[in-house]
Amino acid sequence: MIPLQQTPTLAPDWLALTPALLLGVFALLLFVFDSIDPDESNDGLLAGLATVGSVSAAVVAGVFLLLGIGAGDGVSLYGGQLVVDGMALFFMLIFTSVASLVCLGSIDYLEGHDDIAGYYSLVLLATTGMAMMAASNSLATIFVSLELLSLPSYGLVAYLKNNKGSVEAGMKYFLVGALSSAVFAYGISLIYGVTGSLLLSEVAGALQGGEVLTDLGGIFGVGVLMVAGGFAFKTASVPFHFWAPEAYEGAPAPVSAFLSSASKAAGFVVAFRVFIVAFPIESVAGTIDWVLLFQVLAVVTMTLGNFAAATQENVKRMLAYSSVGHAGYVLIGLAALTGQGNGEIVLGAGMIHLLVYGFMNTGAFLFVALVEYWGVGRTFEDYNGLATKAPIACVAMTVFMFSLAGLPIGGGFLSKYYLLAGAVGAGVWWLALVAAVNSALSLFYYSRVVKAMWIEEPNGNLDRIDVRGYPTGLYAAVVIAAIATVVLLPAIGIFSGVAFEAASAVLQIAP
Amino acid sequence: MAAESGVFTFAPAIAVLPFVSFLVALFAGKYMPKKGAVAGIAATAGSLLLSLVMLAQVASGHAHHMELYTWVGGEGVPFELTFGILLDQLSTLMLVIVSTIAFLVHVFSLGYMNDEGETGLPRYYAELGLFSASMLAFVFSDNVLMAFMFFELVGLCSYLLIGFWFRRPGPASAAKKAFLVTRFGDYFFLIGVVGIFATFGTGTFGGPGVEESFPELAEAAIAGGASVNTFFGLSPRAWFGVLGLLVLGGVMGKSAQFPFHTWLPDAMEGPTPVSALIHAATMVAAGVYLVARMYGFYALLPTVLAVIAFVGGFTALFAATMGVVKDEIKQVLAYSTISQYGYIMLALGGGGYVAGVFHLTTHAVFKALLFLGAGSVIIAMHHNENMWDMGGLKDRMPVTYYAFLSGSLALAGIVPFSGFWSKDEVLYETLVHGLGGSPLLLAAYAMGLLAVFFTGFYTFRMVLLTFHGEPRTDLAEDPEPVRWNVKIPLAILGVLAAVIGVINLVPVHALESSVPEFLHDWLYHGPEGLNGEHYHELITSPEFAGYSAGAIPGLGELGTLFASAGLSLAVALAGSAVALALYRAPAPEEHTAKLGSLKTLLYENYYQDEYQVWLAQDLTEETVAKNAKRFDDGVVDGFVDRVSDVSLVSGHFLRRVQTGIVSNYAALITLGLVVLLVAFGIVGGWFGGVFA
Amino acid sequence: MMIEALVGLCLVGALVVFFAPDEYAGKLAFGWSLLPLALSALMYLNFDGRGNALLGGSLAFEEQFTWIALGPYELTWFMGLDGISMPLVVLSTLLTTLAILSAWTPIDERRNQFYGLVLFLEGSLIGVFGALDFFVWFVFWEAVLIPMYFLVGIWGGARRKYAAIKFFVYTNIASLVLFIGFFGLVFGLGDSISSLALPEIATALRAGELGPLAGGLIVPEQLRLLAFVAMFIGFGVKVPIVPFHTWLPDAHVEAPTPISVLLAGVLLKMGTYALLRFNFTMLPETARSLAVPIAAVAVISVIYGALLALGQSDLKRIVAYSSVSSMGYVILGLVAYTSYGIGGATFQMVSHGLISGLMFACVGVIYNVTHTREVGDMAGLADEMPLTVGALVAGAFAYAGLPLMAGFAAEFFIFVGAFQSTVIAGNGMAVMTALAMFGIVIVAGYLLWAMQRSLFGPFRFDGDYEVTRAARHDIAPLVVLIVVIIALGTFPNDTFFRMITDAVGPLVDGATAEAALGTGGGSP
Amino acid sequence: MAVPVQYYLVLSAAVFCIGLFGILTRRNALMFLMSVELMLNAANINFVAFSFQHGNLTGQVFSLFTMALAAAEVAVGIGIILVLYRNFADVDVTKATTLRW
Amino acid sequence: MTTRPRLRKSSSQVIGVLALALFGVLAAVFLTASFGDAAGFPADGSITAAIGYAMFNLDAGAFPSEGFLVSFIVIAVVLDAALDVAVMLGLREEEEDTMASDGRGTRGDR
Repeated sequence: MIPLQQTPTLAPDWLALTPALLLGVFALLLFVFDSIDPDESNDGLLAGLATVGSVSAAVVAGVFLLLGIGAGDGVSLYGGQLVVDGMALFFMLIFTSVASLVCLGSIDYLEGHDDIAGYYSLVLLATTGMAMMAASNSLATIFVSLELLSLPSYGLVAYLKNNKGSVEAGMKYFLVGALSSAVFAYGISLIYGVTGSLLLSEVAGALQGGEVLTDLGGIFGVGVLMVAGGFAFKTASVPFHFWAPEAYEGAPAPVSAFLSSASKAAGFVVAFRVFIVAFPIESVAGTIDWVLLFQVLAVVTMTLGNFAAATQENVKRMLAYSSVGHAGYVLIGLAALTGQGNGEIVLGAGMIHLLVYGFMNTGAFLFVALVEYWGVGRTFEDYNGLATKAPIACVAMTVFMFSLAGLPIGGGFLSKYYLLAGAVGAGVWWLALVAAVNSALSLFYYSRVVKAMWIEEPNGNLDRIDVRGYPTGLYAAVVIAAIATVVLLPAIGIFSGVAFEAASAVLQIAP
Repeated sequence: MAAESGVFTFAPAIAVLPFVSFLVALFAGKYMPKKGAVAGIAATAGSLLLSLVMLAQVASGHAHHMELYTWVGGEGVPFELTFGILLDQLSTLMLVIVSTIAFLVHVFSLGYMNDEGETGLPRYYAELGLFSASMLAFVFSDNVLMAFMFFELVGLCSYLLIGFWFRRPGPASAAKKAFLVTRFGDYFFLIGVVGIFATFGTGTFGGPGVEESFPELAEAAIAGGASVNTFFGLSPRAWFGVLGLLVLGGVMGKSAQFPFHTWLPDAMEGPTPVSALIHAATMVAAGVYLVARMYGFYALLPTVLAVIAFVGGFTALFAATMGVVKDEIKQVLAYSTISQYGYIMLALGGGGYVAGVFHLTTHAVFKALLFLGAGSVIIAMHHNENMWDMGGLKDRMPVTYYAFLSGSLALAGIVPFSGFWSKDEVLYETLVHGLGGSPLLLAAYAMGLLAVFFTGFYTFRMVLLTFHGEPRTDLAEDPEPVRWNVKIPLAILGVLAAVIGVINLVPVHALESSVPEFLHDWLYHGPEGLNGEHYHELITSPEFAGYSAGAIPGLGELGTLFASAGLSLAVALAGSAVALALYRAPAPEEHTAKLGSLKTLLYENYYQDEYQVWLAQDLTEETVAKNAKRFDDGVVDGFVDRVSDVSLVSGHFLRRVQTGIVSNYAALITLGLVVLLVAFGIVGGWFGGVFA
Repeated sequence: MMIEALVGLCLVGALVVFFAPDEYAGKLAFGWSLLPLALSALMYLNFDGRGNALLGGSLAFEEQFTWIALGPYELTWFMGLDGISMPLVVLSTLLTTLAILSAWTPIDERRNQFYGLVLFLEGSLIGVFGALDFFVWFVFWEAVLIPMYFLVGIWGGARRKYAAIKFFVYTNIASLVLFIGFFGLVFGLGDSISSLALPEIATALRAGELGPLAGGLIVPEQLRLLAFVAMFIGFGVKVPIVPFHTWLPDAHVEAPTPISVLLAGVLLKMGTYALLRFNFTMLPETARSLAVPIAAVAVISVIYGALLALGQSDLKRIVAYSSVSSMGYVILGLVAYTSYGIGGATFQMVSHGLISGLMFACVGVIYNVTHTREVGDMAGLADEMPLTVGALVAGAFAYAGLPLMAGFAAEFFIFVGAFQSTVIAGNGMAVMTALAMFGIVIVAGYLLWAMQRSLFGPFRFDGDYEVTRAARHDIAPLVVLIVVIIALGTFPNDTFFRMITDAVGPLVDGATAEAALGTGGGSP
Repeated sequence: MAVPVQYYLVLSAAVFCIGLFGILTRRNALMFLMSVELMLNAANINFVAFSFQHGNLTGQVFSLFTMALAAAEVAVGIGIILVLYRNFADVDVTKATTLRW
Repeated sequence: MTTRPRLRKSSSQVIGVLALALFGVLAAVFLTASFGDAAGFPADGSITAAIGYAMFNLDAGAFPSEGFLVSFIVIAVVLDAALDVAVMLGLREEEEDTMASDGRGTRGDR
């Protein structure tokens, strides 16, 4: 139970959406810039604008979150189409933090490219889409916001339009995405067919009692599975994950960071909300036991992601697969909502993991961006002896890798073990065991990066670093991400409390 | 009390003094004139003096016990483990023996080591000092744990001193073997110690002022007067028997009893003074001393006593036969040592507590003498130990010869040298108790008696080959002279070997009771529970060992005594006579060939080393350990590596699913969706009961 | 704030040294490491804890304040020492200082990183022994892996990468397993605990508060068993017990010697320490019901480990496998549930830490000079390096359980405690003890065998290096260790054993027939 | 009165699967795009049919959004196909396989 | 590039069976479901007008519907974004990046 404290309110209500609005405004501002002066080449100004936009949104989201705005049932807006509650703000914080880092890191990465304004406006538009997803409380807004995230993402992946890899990645991402959104839309139509509504709370209301499901259980089940497919696409979960390794590898590294951290989190926030709020497991378990579904998906996803990651030669692709693996971990957040134990622990753990993941994974991809910037190569061997040239960045990368692997050098340690604890508490200890095996395997391949950087001898390909120098923006982004990752170990309490509260709030909304 | 404990407060110094000499020699030895020898001599002289003082104190009727300090204690543990000193008749006697020999060996070492220009002398004297300290501490230990600890420490010193010449492969190997074989025995001993503490909650031997000692508790338990923890549902008597046998493991290891005797001949690789001190007079005696120390416990257990006696008798004979064919002087002495400790075991097992201690005393003297004499010869022969290269040394080194002869006569058991008296008593005690109704003891006696023959033979073979006849090499023609520091110890010991028997002239006492049996009286007046009288009661009590003294039919007690003495003397003389007959010649021949295949068997020591080496090396190390290693590398670790291989291979397979062709992805997505739909459809009953 | 200061000193030192100039790093690290050493010595002298930390004892240097929450469970920063952890803290600080000193010679590149990581490792180790909240403890427990990975991976031998990753992944998966097991217990306790403070959990578990997990899917008995097994395996890997030991020889052989010193000296103790704190303190009933398999595992570890050591020809491997063997004694002592048994096991942790540290340090000094550890590659080193060889002989005999050295004391306590234990019906523990004790013969066998071949005999060396005497700063750690080992073996009670038995007392009360010893047992 | 809703559903399923069939078998990116449009329209059929079934307009309104989205998707899709053609000189989706495994 | 793709082109038509299978599953589900009678829309009232009201969350339509104001605004932005993407991708850059032949190198290889 959330203590009935005086929660601060905003007047008017829609101010609660400030983070999303800020992002949208800045995105459009950049859009306008782009339209007025397409040849504007003041990269710093554009990047600064985008960074300021996302940072300010992050600050607002963080302040709202800590002030407790929307604690409890949240601020419901526009007839229930949107809700700004703890979970929404928490995820907005994740999205905007990642976006800030990505914008900061892109300054150097995009050096010499055309259409910088377009890039930043797409990043901010996609972030806006995510923020809207976090606040969406209706399948309609979810679908539309999800597309607001997807379409700019396709463009971002293909941003290096003269680079075969980037274009191919964009093409694959787009095609799989289009297929997925068709499936998603079809699923929504079936849900609508069964319940007659798109609002999550009304869907749940229609399901209550279970009369509808006796007649229309099959249709509902197909709908739920298809909706789950849509989320699986966004979160890069099996079997809709196929785009992920390619897209993350081919895309510009900051975009990979953005997609694998923020976009994944966006997929999860809607999945959390839809399944918990709209399809309460008590009502639907007889028809479609989505907890079981997510257990299956979690096991397959984490196993596939981690095992495939273990045999990669390319660091970026390894990170891509590991990102699939992490999707599997977070799926535990849904898979362990068995009604046993403390649901808020496992759901909150999933949220916290996504938060920490936002920093550590973004940081890792930005480090890859740094290496791509230097042009020393992409395989593990190419990373050999990197620490001799760039010790600070390598310390940061080590922090990311070990934190991703769940060693206590960053917040990833706590969040991963929170997840495991939650799984055990829910009685799905076997799921925890599978996660444990995967986690140990992940330590193997993450430490390969560390080994290359610190233990191996340099290959002689590092001279290029001297040529290109040390880019300030990327360095700053990487170091900030590392500091955040490390600080989140002792200071996770700042966010874990609100995460657990938000989780229990969402869980208690369910009838 | 205050006055006497005033003297006794110096008791720890008996061990501490040599320990200090160890430290001095170790850290400052190389700066000292005699490389630490002076410190050692001073320390052991001090120990000897103090031991004598203690002996005198005890003689005045004041056995003493004191707790030194608590090793482990306090509220947290169920029983304390302490260090303490027990000064009674037995231990003070042994202290005097040990410190005497140690002192003399230190002096002798000046000649054997310093004068020979050996390097590493500080190490030598340090180790010698540590040994003396440990041995003395072992002797005055008041409980079995402390005894075990110093028992192990003397083992360490033995290892170090055998391996003193570590540059040569032989000593290094012999040292290892000595430690390992005794360690194997100590394994059982340690179980026994642990068992004693677990059973009784105390390991004290007893003594004045000691409330509880385990022999007393055991006695009470068998008598039904106390309850103790026995294990495995055994009766107290049976369980104590197990404990006794376990402790016996250590005894047999240290005292080189069959089948743990194999290390001792090898240990002759060490410097000869070391052989004299450690491997003849003192450390090897530690085993049998331990039996004597806890005789109150063994006397309760007839089975164990029989085992002790039989092992002793067998070892006495077995080792003596091997001594017959040896070519090297120290080898003969080594087998002789094994054989003689067999006698002591025989005595203790046969109920002859006093006899055992008596032979322990005399043997310490004459065997130390023989070793030192051999050392003198070895100096003279430039470290050639082969007796066939000697001959005729009698005239060139008379002091050594006469001293050696005195020791040899004692060893052979020729009246009136000390060995006669003690060996005779050993055999007599065994005989009477055997006649009292124990065929096993009689068998042991028979073996002991037979061994007397071989003892006489190999002793005089050794003397004759070494000192008599014509010199067989140039070296023997002109041996290196030895100095006072060799001669004085030999002289002292030579005299002692001849006369020390007076301390217990049993047959004489039987004839003329005014001739005292000093040792008998001495030991019978020990503190309560630790004296010979008490032991005798236990031995003869039907509730415990249940021995009874018998006599040769028709001869009576006195007749049996003299018959036994006469018999053993006759056998000894017979053995000596055969040796004289064979080797008296100026240029004696090797007669071993006449033994035929027996010769090989004896030369190879009954293949005892072979099977033990096979056990330790071929079986344990080469077979078991190597296979364990193979198993561990291949199976246990192999499993770990396979797991990692399988993970990587399956990872390789999984990544192949990602073909790079987007159509395939669409197909796989569709496939996944269809599979999920069908699976959950069936579970959820979506198909209108079609599959239900 | 003493423990915090201790950990903080190490971590700050790590940072300082990490950024210090390479050539001064060794001296700086040594100097700095004297601070925690002095502080821990001060703490040892002022130690005022009583009883067991988990079972209502009064803690020394206690500190507790809230940190974060995991759902309904509060996680607190909770530090404190009792008689079990205090000796281990002293062990950690002492061995770290000596390891740093012994690293001066062999470590000749990236010194600042090396010493920085060593100090980081020290801080983590102290944290492991000081922490009394599960998550805080677990943070330190896992944090230990990070410096170890680098220390083995960067400065190790030829197969260092393989060894480092094997160690890393193997022990990590063990941690995951134990974590799952432990949290099964936490959730089984449900509302009866409100934090993850270990004393609270231990008390609740011993009070029988354990309920079913997952709505009755797993009943308390099963849960207890499953959790016990999971934690036993998890900690057992660290110990290591057979058959989870194979990472150890690889890690030991490849690690630079100063790290082997710490690995064998302190890291393995984490496993046994945790076994004592978790399995044997929290689930005594389960431990007793599983006494037969546990004791069997202990005996197998002792004998099999010793046999494996006998089969090796690399000096470091020999010592590594003998660690497996020695740690088997600890398990045997723990399962005995007698004050001598558990106390001896704890004492063995300290004593084995010192002795194996000494052995590794000696092997390291030899390796510095000869660049080989193969027994067959050398002979008769005693003449060339008398002090080192002397120390090695001392270490070997300490290992082989020579009285008046720490190893004998510890092993004797274990033997006495295990022999009289009644956890297995029909004096089964006595048989197990007797079997395990055979290890003292094998250990003497392989150590003497190795010494005979490599140290004694005529001098022979099949290498290109000139065999010279070791530097003074190489010898100093050996001397210090020998002195400490003898001090501990001669005065076990006055050094550590009294505080240990005080702390293990609550664990064994009424647990055995000790009190019922017919004779009342010993002096009052 | 009218056609049972199942008929619409089966129709939409058929359209959906035809679209899917196109995706699975066509290699031309434009055909791929068209197939996706078919699938989205299958959803629209459902929305409209269910809207009638439930007697509320939610489905109808939403189908408008779906159409708008389809348009947006096509815009993006065409752009991507354009750059695909520029880089690979082909619009065969199975040709671009530089990234795999 | 030495390994052939798992699904060969010649078999791509066969893959279409999956679509058929999906249809089978969907049809099986749909045809076994039992809907009640359709509520339908009364003849009086403008559906088109109601749709318009629903788009702007105006509660004035003749038929019930949820509000879609948010979706409406968001879709507007989506269309903007699509435009942005299309323009960005469609524009031909003046200076051509020379790409590494394997297509994997990005800017780093320049």
